[in-house]
Amino acid sequence: TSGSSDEGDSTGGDGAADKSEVTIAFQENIQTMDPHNGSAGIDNSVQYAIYESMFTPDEDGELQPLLATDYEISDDGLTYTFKLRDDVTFTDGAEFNADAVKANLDRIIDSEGSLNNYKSLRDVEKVEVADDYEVEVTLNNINSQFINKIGMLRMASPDALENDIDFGEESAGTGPFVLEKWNHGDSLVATKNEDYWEEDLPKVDKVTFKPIPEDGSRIAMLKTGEADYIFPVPVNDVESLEAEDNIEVSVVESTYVNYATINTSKEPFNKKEVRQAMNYALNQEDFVKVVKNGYGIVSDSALPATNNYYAAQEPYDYDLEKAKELLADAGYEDGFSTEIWGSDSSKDKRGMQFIQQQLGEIGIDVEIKQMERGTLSDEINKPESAEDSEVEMWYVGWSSQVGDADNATNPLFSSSSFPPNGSNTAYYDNEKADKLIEEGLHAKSEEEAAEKYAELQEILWDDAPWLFTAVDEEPTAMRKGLKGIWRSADGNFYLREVEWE
Amino acid sequence: MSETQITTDQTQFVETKQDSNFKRLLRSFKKNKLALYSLYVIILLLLIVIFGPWITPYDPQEANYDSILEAPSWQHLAGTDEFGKDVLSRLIVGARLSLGVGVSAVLLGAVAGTILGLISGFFGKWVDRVIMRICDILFAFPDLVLAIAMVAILGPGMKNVIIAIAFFSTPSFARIVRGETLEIKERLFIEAERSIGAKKSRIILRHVFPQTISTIIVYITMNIGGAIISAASLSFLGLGASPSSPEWGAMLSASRDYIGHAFHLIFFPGLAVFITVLVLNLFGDGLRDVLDPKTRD
Amino acid sequence: MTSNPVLEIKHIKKYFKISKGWFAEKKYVKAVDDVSFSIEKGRTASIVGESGCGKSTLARLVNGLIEADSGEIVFKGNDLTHKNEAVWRTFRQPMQMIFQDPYASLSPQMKIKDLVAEPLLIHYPKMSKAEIEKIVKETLDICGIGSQHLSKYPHQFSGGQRQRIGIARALVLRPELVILDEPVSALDVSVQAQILNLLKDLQEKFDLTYLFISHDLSVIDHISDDVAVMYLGNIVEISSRDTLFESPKHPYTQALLSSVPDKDPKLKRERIILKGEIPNAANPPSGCKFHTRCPFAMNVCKEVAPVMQTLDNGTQVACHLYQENQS
Amino acid sequence: MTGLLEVNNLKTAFISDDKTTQVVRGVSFAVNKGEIVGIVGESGCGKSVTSLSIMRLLKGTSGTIQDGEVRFHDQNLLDLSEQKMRKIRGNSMSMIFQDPMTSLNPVLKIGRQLMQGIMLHLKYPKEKARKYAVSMLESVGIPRAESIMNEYPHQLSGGMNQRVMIAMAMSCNPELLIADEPTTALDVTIQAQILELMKELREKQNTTILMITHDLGVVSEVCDRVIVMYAGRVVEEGKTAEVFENPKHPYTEGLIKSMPKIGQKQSRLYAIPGQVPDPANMPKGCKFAARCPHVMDICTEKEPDLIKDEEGRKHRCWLYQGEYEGGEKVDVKSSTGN
Amino acid sequence: MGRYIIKRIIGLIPLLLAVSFLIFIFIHLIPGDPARLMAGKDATNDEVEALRTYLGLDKPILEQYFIYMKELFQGDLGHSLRSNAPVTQLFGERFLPSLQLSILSIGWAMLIGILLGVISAVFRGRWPDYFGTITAISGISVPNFWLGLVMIQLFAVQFNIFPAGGIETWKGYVLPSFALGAGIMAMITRFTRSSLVQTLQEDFIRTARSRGLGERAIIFGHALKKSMITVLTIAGLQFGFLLGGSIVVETVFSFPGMGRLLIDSIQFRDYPVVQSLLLIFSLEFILVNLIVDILYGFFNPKIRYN
Ligand SMILES: Nc1ncnc2c1ncn2[C@@H]1O[C@H](COP(=O)(O)OP(=O)(O)OP(=O)(O)O)[C@@H](O)[C@H]1O
Ligand SMILES: Nc1ncnc2c1ncn2[C@@H]1O[C@H](COP(=O)(O)OP(=O)(O)OP(=O)(O)O)[C@@H](O)[C@H]1O
Ligand SMILES: [Mg+2]
Ligand SMILES: [Mg+2]
Repeated sequence: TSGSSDEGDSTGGDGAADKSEVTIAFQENIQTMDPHNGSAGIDNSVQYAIYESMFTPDEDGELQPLLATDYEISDDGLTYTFKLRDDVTFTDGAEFNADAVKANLDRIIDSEGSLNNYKSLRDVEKVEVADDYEVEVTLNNINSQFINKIGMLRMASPDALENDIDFGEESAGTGPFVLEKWNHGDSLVATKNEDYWEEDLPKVDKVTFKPIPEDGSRIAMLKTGEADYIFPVPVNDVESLEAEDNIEVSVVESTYVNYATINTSKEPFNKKEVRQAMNYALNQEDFVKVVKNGYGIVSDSALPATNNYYAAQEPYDYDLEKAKELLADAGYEDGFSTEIWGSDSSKDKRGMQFIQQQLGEIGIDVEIKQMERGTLSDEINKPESAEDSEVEMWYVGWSSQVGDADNATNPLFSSSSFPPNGSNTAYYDNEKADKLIEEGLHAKSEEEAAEKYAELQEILWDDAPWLFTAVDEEPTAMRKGLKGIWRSADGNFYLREVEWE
Repeated sequence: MSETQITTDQTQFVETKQDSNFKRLLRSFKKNKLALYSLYVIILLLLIVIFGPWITPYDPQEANYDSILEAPSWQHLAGTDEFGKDVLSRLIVGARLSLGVGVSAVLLGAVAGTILGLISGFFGKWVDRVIMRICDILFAFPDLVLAIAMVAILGPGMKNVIIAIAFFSTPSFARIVRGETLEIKERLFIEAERSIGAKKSRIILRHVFPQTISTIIVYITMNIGGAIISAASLSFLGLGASPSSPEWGAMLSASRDYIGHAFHLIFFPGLAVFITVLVLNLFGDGLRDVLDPKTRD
Repeated sequence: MTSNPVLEIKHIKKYFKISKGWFAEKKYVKAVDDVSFSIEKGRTASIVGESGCGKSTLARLVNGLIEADSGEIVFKGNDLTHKNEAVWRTFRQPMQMIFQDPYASLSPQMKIKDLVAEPLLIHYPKMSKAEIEKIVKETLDICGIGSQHLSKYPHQFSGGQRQRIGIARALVLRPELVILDEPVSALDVSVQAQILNLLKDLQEKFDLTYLFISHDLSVIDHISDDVAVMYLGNIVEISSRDTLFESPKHPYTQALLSSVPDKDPKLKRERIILKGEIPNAANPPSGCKFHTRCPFAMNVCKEVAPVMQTLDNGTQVACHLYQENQS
Repeated sequence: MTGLLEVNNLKTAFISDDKTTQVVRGVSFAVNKGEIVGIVGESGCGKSVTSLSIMRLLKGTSGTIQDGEVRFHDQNLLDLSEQKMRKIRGNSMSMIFQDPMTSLNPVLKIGRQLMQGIMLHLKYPKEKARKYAVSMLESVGIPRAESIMNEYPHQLSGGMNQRVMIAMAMSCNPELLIADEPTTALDVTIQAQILELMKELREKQNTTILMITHDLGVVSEVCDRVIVMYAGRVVEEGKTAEVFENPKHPYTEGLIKSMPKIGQKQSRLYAIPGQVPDPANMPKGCKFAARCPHVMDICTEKEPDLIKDEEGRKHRCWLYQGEYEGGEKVDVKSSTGN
Repeated sequence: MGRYIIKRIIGLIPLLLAVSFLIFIFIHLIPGDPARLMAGKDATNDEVEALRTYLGLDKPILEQYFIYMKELFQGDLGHSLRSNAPVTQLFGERFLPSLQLSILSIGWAMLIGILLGVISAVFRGRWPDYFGTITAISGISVPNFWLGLVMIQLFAVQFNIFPAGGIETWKGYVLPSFALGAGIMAMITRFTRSSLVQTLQEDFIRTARSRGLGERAIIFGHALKKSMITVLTIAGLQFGFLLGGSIVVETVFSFPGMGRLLIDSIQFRDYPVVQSLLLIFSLEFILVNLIVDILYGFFNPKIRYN
């Protein structure tokens, strides 16, 4: 490895020298600072520094109170009552209270979909102010995952919403930082909120967020001290970063499942044997080793182990004989040709090549078709039905919230989620699975939900609408001495308590 | 005088000593050492293109997960890639693809551009104005944007990459050929052709076009390099050849994930592109000195 | 003079637009400005004048390579004015042109035999290959190019030989009228003599009519029957050769004749050295265009352009000096 | 009367990668102070290369001077360093070229081009150089000289540009002016003006002029003496009138006869048959033998010497070699000269 | 001169109108749906539709074009679909860095290019010529992303002399401008060389020599000025391209310039941004060409506009 630049930090950027500032570099561009419209993970993470939600996950993925102190669910499971903190004001001077929460939720609901967060509130019937610091939200259907969704919505000052301020220019949240300057595409600077409601926080004066698309540059920036905290770190570079004295790499087991959907509505994939054969032919260990450079965990369910409702299944061992047998049973002893679609990222490129090589061993000739994301999304979503669908395999991944099993199954396996209505590109259509997804969502208790989801996972695993591969372990790297900033399994980072040691 | 005596002063015919273009080319290449050596390398490359699949030390597509990312050694002279494939073998096989993309894209662009340029230059007036304005617009578009859009519209794959690159090399050919045509059109022999009654189509095809050929050839050689690099850049942006194919640009773009710790992966394909493009350019440069000392654009 | 001219040019004009762009002031070069003359069959009519006076433009007008703005071109009784390419093409066989620069006027990438055969291919598409070859060989032979050179390219020949090829190319169609635009000015003296002799021989053999253009008075004197002198787009004097050289009338003709350096050093004549430069054709002087350099310029010359008139000795001249005499 | 310029046995060749072609093949002549000497000959016979060799201006071409000497004021120019040569060029020896349109820099103003040489050689400060340049322009008959200083060559006509060239060449009062076809690109009426101007220069400033041309008319018009070249050699030399009256060499004779003359009605012209031999492929013996009407056996075998006869004329032809046995052989003069 | 420029600019209006229409059609030809991309993979069709209506993308294409043009004539380049920021602001933020980078790249490329070109021409066929030619041609023979990556590895990571990305200090411009300028330098070297070689063979150079001028005066005083005409045209054209940003180099160096804005916007099918940017680029390109034409006249007295 090339570890000769250890002393590099002496000349490095201000980040290393100035202990009151933190620079965070990541891949994606920040798209919007509208607290209700963030879609990419990065938008959410950056916004959490400025806008807070009623609840926030801890490092174990458990929800902890933030702007709310507690919540209750009515016996019929339809009404949620949130108790709010009473000592919080927005940075524009407005008070945080039940009215503020209602204003925020109403804005999202009224958008009917034009705001990204609308998805979280699909089932909401009404929002009512019960008290100065108490809000009641009524659903029209029981939703076992609801708290995970509403709890994470960011709150902005009702005055700001009223005045329709430009969130790209100014901010009005309750968070530890205030938007200072956003240079689209270059950097976003947030400075300390002097009146933050929690004593002693925040501990740094300034946080700079920088989109750095090129992996190599991002890593170089960390090495030279231009950045203090970077992600994603390409798995191939972990080793060289670990070799540096003043850099620390932490690895988080994520909720990001890698897989390739298999279009079950199409010949020959409508035969379960074929799909299983493909799974037997894929060496998941090698997948982790080659594609993920060791940073991944072999999938043994459609859900990642980090999901609260995960249930492990009997793995598909790497067994070429069995795979060939199954193929022969299905009438494809000579294999067949197919196509795999995927994005144009180098990560996906590698994954698809691996699949191509592995399936080649049992005579399945895979052609790789990489598409630019807009085109790809068009190709996937243009067909209105399973019959019209053209996708055969799609190499992709899915990341959901730790506590949200519905989001990790419904858009992917429910027969109502065929494109363009969702991401079920396997066109997986199983009544029993549909029913279990439904029941899991509307379960009245955790236990019931867990039970339903476990059963669902068993069916999914056996039916193999996917080529299962692995769940990512995501490395993140930072300068030594940085504390209080962490990444969750679902890919967000939280920096309320960030500080230099 | 019934029989006019016609003077035929052909006592001796002097052969003026200008020889054919080809002889001049050879002679002048002997003087231009760079162009000569480039020609040798190009010939070598062509041999690799032709015989590539039979001279690889390993199967270029065979993955070996036990020896991934190995540094260059006697076993693997250029190391192995992320799937344990032999990089040298892939480079050898990939020569065909990379040069193929470059050559076919440029040829395609040259044909289209030449036709447009001839028409534009010869007919002038509004035809010229329309064609040249379109070329201007295409010029003003950033190349890669155009290519990205083309690939997005046409779909991924080598064929479409070729079309995209051809598409944006067309206007420059059109301009070059138009410029030449404008100049040739004013030459006396074109007027002489008109005065013997030759039709426009004949003049363009038989008299103007042959005059532009040497410029076009020079420009083609000089553009192949650029096209190879464009293809590599497209691969870099994820829009090139099928990722598993050993096309050099695809190899380069895949290797950037390993730049920190498997330098050979980016170095060797880069070197292959560099040498190829360099010799093509040097050769083109030499060719231009011989065939067309006055190329401007 | 017989009454049956092969070619008749009446008041022909050609102005070239030189301003570019949409809003710019329109400017013209009056390259040929109201020129009339005619040529009788079998004779050589010459046009002499200095660079830029419009000789080549006139030749190209006559040959239909450019279209006249106004005036008439009558060839063998056919009015060819404002006719399109297709009509002209039918008259290209009897009317041929030979150019000044023999190298530049031969398409460089064609072999001699193809060059000479091309006119035949165009005008007689049905002619057999063998026949074409026969005519080509014959014509080249007459022009002094042996058949051993058929497969060579123009660059392999010397200037004089190239001009012979050019001549062969024109003659292969057996034309009646040949327009020669400075056919010998690019050649060396000794070669020039060869070509001039050849032209004379061919004229006799094929009964050709020549429109001969040159700036070299000694060549003109040698070859012409009739001579027209041009100055800045106008013909200022037309006369038979002998009359012109013996008694030039127009002051410009006189100056031109006296400017020719004499080959005989003993014969020192009094020269008329003109003042100043040839004016710009885009911005010609008013009145008589020659008045700025004319040693006899009068006031009227600055204002009124003289008209052409015939003197007693048959000379036509456009000059105020003679206008007075007449009126 | 000693020669201002003496060229002895000058040999210049062009070297391409595979062969060396001698195009000036032992040229010798002398020019006396105050004389106008003409060099005539067909295109390609080496006239320009001779003049360029004298000025040592072959740089930028593949030409090299192989042998001989160029004595100017008894100093062999070929021995001088480039630096010293530069002091002579444009100063005591200057040159004008055939095409005034291409021989002036199209992107520099006339004034600047003129002043460069004046400031360089006469060491005048800028203002003075400017005034002097204007006066030079006036002296060659250029109207509104002041404003012409600020114009570009393309704004002037050919005749004007040639005058600018002459002004430029004359600005440092050269003793020798080499004019390489100074009027070929010009019209007859303008040519007459320029020739008049050159004669004037000689009269007023006693400038020595070496006039290179292929136009016999020009030679007879202005030159005192004429040198006839053929295929890289001098074939005849003598007083202009004498040579024209009584040409000795058949080539000279042919040349004079083949020119059409005004007022001399000939139905056919005399034409020297054939062409000039290719310099890369010179025949043995007399280079003119193949075209010569008087060719003898010896002509194709051995080249005649350039000899000087009693009348002081020089010629290179076997026809006279016997006659003038005692004649001085100019060729063999050793390079130390007289 | 002034009239000429005004005339040229007026002449641009129909051209730009045509360009705007072509661009509009062109980017809508590219498959992809901004609403779908913004809504995310887990959005239902109804949500996507709602978003599309909200963004005004449900209207017929021609109507969208007329709306866009109407706003354009009022000086409004539209708002980003994605971040809702005005395009003028996005453009403003990126313009300066791109301009600075362009000037720097062109600057050093011209300086070195002309120098190398002169050396090559003067020592034609000898080793300085070979050196110049190889150096120059190397510049266009490497993909510039490769050059960029290798330079980052070398100068940022190994030696830590220059930053790997960002433009907080002037140092941030060094590597990108090198990567961008290399190709242009090559071009300029070659054009300088061939043009100078040609110029040095012209008659007027011989005239200058015949007047006793030294070689330096001849090359710099006489020949180069004429050759500059070609070089300038090339440089101008390249400058026009550069102003549009370089997608690849900007990506490699995380440079906040036009190229990255463009590619990001294309990826999200952010139509107003892409549209306006492409229109601006065309305008810039045309203007740069106009300026080159004018400078051309300055260097070439034969083409003086009046
Ligand atoms: N195509 C053209 N466009 C504009 N001006 C032209 C064109 N052709 C000729 N001219 C102008 O018309 C005038 C006459 O030109 P022409 O070539 O007929 O002269 P010429 O007598 O043949 O001269 P030369 O002896 O130099 O051949 C010149 O001023 C020339 O610049
Ligand atoms: N730069 C050069 N490179 C190679 N050969 C040359 C060069 N210049 C002249 N020559 C050759 O040298 C010979 C003499 O040329 P030169 O220019 O002296 O002829 P000239 O007598 O001046 O003819 P002209 O009357 O055409 O000017 C010719 O054969 C010519 O081809
Ligand atoms: Mg003419
Ligand atoms: Mg000469």
